[in-house]
Amino acid sequence: MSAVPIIEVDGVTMRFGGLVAVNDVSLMVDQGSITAVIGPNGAGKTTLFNAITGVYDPSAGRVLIAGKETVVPLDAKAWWSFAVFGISSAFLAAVFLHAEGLWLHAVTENYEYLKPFPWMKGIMDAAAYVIAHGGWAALVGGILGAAGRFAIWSRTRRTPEIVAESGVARTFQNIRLFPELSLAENVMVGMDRRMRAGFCASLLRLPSASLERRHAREEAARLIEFVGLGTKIDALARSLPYGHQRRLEIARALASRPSVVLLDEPAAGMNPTETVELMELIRRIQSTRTTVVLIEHHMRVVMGISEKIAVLDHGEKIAQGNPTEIRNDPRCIEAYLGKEDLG
Amino acid sequence: MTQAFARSSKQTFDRLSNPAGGHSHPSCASPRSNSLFLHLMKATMQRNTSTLLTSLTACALAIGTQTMQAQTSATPLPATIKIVSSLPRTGSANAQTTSMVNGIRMALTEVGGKVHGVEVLYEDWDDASPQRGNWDPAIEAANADKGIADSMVVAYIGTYNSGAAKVSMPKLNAAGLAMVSPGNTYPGLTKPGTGEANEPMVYRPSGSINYFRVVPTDDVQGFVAAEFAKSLNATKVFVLHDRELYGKGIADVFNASAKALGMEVVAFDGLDTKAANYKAIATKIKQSKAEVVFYGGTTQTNAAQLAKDLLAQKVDAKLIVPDGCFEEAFIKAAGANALEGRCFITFGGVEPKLLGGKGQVFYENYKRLYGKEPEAYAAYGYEAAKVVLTAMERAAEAGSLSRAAVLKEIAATKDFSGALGNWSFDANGDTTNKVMSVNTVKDGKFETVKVVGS
Amino acid sequence: MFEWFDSDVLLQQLLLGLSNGMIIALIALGYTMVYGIIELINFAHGDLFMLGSFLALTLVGVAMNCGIVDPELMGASSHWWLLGTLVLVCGVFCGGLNLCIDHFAYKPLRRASKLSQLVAAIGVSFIIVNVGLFWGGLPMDILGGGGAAAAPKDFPHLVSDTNLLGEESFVVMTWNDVVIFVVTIPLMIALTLFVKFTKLGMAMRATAQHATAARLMGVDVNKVIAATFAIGGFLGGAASVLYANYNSTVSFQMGFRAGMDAFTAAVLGGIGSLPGAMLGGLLIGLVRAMSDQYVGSEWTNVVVFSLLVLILIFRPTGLLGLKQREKV
Amino acid sequence: MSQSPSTVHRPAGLLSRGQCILFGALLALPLLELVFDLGISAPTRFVLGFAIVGIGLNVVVGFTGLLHLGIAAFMAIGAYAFAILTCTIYPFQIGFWPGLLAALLIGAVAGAFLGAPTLRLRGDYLAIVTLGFGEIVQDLLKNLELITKGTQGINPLPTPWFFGATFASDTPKSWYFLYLGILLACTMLVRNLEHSRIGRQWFAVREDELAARCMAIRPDRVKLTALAVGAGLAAVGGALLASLISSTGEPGNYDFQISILALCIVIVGGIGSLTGVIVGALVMVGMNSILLPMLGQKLQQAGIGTTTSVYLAPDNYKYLLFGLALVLMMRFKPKGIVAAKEEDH
Repeated sequence: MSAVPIIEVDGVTMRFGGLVAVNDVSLMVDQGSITAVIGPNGAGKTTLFNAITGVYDPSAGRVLIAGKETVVPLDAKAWWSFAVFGISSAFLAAVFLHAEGLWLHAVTENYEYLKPFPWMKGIMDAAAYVIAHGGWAALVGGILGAAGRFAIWSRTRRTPEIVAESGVARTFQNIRLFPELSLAENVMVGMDRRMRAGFCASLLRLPSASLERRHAREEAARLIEFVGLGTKIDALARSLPYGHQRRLEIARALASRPSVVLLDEPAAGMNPTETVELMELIRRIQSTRTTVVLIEHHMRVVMGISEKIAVLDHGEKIAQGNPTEIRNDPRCIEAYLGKEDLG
Repeated sequence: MTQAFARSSKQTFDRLSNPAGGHSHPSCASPRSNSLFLHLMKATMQRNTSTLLTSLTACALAIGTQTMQAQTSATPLPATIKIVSSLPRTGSANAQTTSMVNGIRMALTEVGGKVHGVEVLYEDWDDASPQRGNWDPAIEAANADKGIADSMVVAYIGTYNSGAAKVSMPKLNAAGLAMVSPGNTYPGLTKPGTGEANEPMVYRPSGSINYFRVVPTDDVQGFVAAEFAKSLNATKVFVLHDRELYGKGIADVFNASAKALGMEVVAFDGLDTKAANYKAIATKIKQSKAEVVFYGGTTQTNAAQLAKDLLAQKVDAKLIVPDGCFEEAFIKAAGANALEGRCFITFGGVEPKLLGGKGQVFYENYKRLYGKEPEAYAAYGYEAAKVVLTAMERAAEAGSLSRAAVLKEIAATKDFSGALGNWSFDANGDTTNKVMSVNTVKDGKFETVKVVGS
Repeated sequence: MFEWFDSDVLLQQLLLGLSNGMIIALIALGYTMVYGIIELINFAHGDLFMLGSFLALTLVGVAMNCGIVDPELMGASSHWWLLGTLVLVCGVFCGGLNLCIDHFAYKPLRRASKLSQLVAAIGVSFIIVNVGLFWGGLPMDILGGGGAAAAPKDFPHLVSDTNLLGEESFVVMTWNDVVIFVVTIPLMIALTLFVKFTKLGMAMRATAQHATAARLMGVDVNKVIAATFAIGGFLGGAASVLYANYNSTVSFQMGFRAGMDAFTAAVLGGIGSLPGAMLGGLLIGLVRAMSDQYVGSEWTNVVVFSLLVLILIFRPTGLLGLKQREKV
Repeated sequence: MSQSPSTVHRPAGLLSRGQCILFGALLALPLLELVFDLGISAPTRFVLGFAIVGIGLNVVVGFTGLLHLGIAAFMAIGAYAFAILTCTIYPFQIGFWPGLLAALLIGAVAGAFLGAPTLRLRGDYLAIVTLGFGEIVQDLLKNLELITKGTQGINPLPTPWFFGATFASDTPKSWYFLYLGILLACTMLVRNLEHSRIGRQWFAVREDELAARCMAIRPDRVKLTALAVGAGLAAVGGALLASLISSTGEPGNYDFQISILALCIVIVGGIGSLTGVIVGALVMVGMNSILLPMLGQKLQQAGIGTTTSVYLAPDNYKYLLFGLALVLMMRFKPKGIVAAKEEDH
């Protein structure tokens, strides 16, 4: 077991207006473990998941994935993107605001009807004209462009796609499949992170793209079978019954070969047989060296498979420990467990 | 069948025995007949009047076998031919084009729907689409193609919008189909040196001229407007246009003419023709202290709104607008108040009720037939159709109603005495008629202030 | 020639901007309300507004023909009661019509995709435009019609157009301007109060937040939607009378631009937000006037939309729109 | 490799069955004309041009779920780029095919550029911004008069050349086949994208943007690709239509109504379905430039509609018919004539 926890939640707070949904929660998830987050409804579990996966930006605190903060750093690359946007909008502003003069000097004055156009001279004249006249426009356009890019950048420093890129996959409490896509396609979307086919290869259906697609499809079929959905991989996702949709979502999450997968109430709406199957599935996931974090109300699942449990109540973490510790923690019993039979 | 055959043969012999020869004569104008054979026969008769014997032979053969007959007559006149018009019938120009179509129908009715005994069909095509509410280049192009493909069509009356003409002109030119426009005033369509470097040759891929117009062009009109502004003792003029081919073109001419005449053009602005009002612009005009505002635009491009907003913002400047506003709709849209004594409308011609001679007859007939005053362009629709029909008559007399023959005769139109006066087509296909009038509104009606160039 | 700063001109343009903006805001409310409830961009709203103006025109024509008002006095004296009646009648007419349109065209599509509803709205807009064309062809003797069905029509001044600031003043302000504020501001206040405090208003807000939840809480969502269409239509109808009176023009094609301006205003202010629509309307009116004066009218559209894009880059949900947090 | 049942690997064909039938029918149309004098292959060329625009818009609206209301702007950009680069009054004169390629590229770049600021906007904000672009582009084309000739329109535009075929206004069939070929190529290429990783990303963003983002899909990049492809195809369509009438027409011709027409093509045909788009173009543009004119002509020949009353002229019912058709279509076939999944594979 590695020393660095795969997920480290460090003092995260989520505020919505006046409501504090998550208050100064810290949590460590060890690599390869199964961790459960439990708590009564409205305790802030899903909000914590959202904070971890970048759907929400924490109002305070940090989330480290494998020891690293998953935000776009203000590094050379960021400055480069401001510069590129600034310069290109400066250029566009200069060209567009002086379009007519530019055209007159570079094109009209160099062209005689039905004679060939002196391309080099035209381009040189155009450049000279833009440099001579475009100053102010370029300045304003440049500032606006860079500022606009900065505004967008600062709003999107920590987004789901960036977190997902670092190997975190998740499912959703209220299932969010792609309903009009087939099972295979749903899973293949999950594999997108690992796929390399570019635009041209796709457009022209180059052998590399076809091959990749074929492999992806085979792998999708395997995954769908792995989660126990059989071989009907071309059915539409929306045609599946509820319990199967949950499993398909898990398959989709696994398709990206994540280092950690966050399952938000995977057993919700499942009957006892399905629940047992689910527990089996989660153990199998763990056996592929994938860390699992789950939110669950179903105590049999939680107590049956978790190695560590964190308990949230009213946005605060009130306890943490292994199932036995939690079972015996008086605060947990008071806040939550006392109301339910632990089975 | 036999009966019809017998009757038609009888008529044929009647014709043959008619001392007046082949020229159509009232007494032998046959009733509308659906027999192709009859028409073929008639055509044969008409063509070979001098050689009675040949005709007789042909006729005898024809009585023997119809097929033989068809082979023996070389290029007979067809039974029916078609003229079509392509005007924007859907949308805002509807009132004006309805009036033009009425004019065309009138011209046709006057010749009894026939030239030289050949039945002339007329079809009124729409070059506008409901999405655009205005002329649509795809529909205009499709109309041109349709006209070319239909071998019965010998003349194409249109278009109303100069932009539309730019689309169909090269097509029709390549096909050698004559085109007579009752409404295009953009000079570059015909006059070298007034438009782009490649105009008008670009519209004549075949090298010869197939496009004619019975309406004077904007370069004349813009100048007349500028002269009139000068006569109002204007020193500063404010020029606006609707950023469309027609409006911008005429505003350009006005702009240049006004400068040439020593007036100061304080601004040259394009309007947003869909705007709710022009009060902000009116304020700008008021601030500029211009005495005359020229708006290159039409009723459809909101000229009436401008007139109203000038009044609403208490701007004293006089407004001059071109003939795109010379229609009843303009007065109704602006309200007589906003125009009386404040607005002048130039027009390439004179208003229908002031037309002299045949024009007056046209005016009276139109009112009797349709129960209302003709719009300004009605006379041009009528005149265009008249020119085409007259040319067809001549072509038929000369023995052929082919497109080339009709085109040749239209081009040869000289000293044509029609509703618009006495005029000819010049070498570019433009009318020599340069009569221009400046009108104002009085008691809710147009009133001519000045006529130039007659 | 054009002094860059001329207080008279500036004042005049501000006034024009506000007057135009108020009308736009009133129409924008109709867009924003419908959008807030069922997320439909009601393309037909602008054209519905156009029909309202035609009704106003016809009623004025009837009033003139029946001798209720003297045509000679149009523009010279004010006919407050006529204007008031028209605002009410046209408002009710447009509200009722909007209700019918919703019932026949949109309601069957509630469960279909948003895009099918949008196309239905486009279709309705075409139908209304055609109805407007035919309405323009009615024999309204005084007001023009018949063959010139397609031409814009002159709408007589219902209130006096003498300059309230004195005949010598550069700045022109007439009862036409005043009447816009007199009608619009109370309507907006009433709407705000209605939505805030009445039961139906609360049901509307609840439906806008979450239709299914509202339904589960016993809100009759269909009734709420119908009410929204009716109120939006009423405001459009009221705006149509003000518009016709202010611009003194009615045309079957005027719905497009009015609708587009209003839609832009609604988005600028934050679609779904009532104060946003009002603010957006005023802003668009002002920007248009200023751009006409200082930039050039051919660039006005470019200025307005560039501003819109700029604002949306920095505030993606419009000026007063709430930051949308997706429920996960 | 052991091939298990066909379910594991089933590559999409170059064309779906529906597309094969459709293109077969389109190919047969001019042949039919040899027998019956329909005169419809000439106006059908416009249908083909609009179908390409529709396919482009379908990528944006149908595949990626972005409500785009300004596609006409990109037709205009395509037409004007093509015109400026090929017309003889301009110095460049690069010829038909290079011009078409340039129109594609310029359109795509413009689509990406104009799309960039809108990527973070929610669906309906995007709608108004694209609508705004539609208006701005028209205004720019009108106002930058030195470059675009303002309202003059640019003409003449070169006719296509294709291995000795003649393209004149009286040979509509060669145009027809060429445009059909280009449409076929566009359909196949877009179909390739549809069934590739790129297409899957589009669909994922359309179906659920947040879920897609949680699967490491970058929606900005995906949307930008879709906008560029859509704009590029619209530009090609615009250039082809311009070449067909040998003129760009006035900038005002590329207005909101055209964007709406394109949108109706996509939605009426069947959103998200390439077959549907082509059918939609046949229906919508066909109604516009074939059916309604033909109907008007027939009515005239029957002697109806010659009166001066506004209510009796058939032309005045066009808006009504068009609108009613849209409303009824949505009422009874809200997913369009060809629903997307019916034609898959």
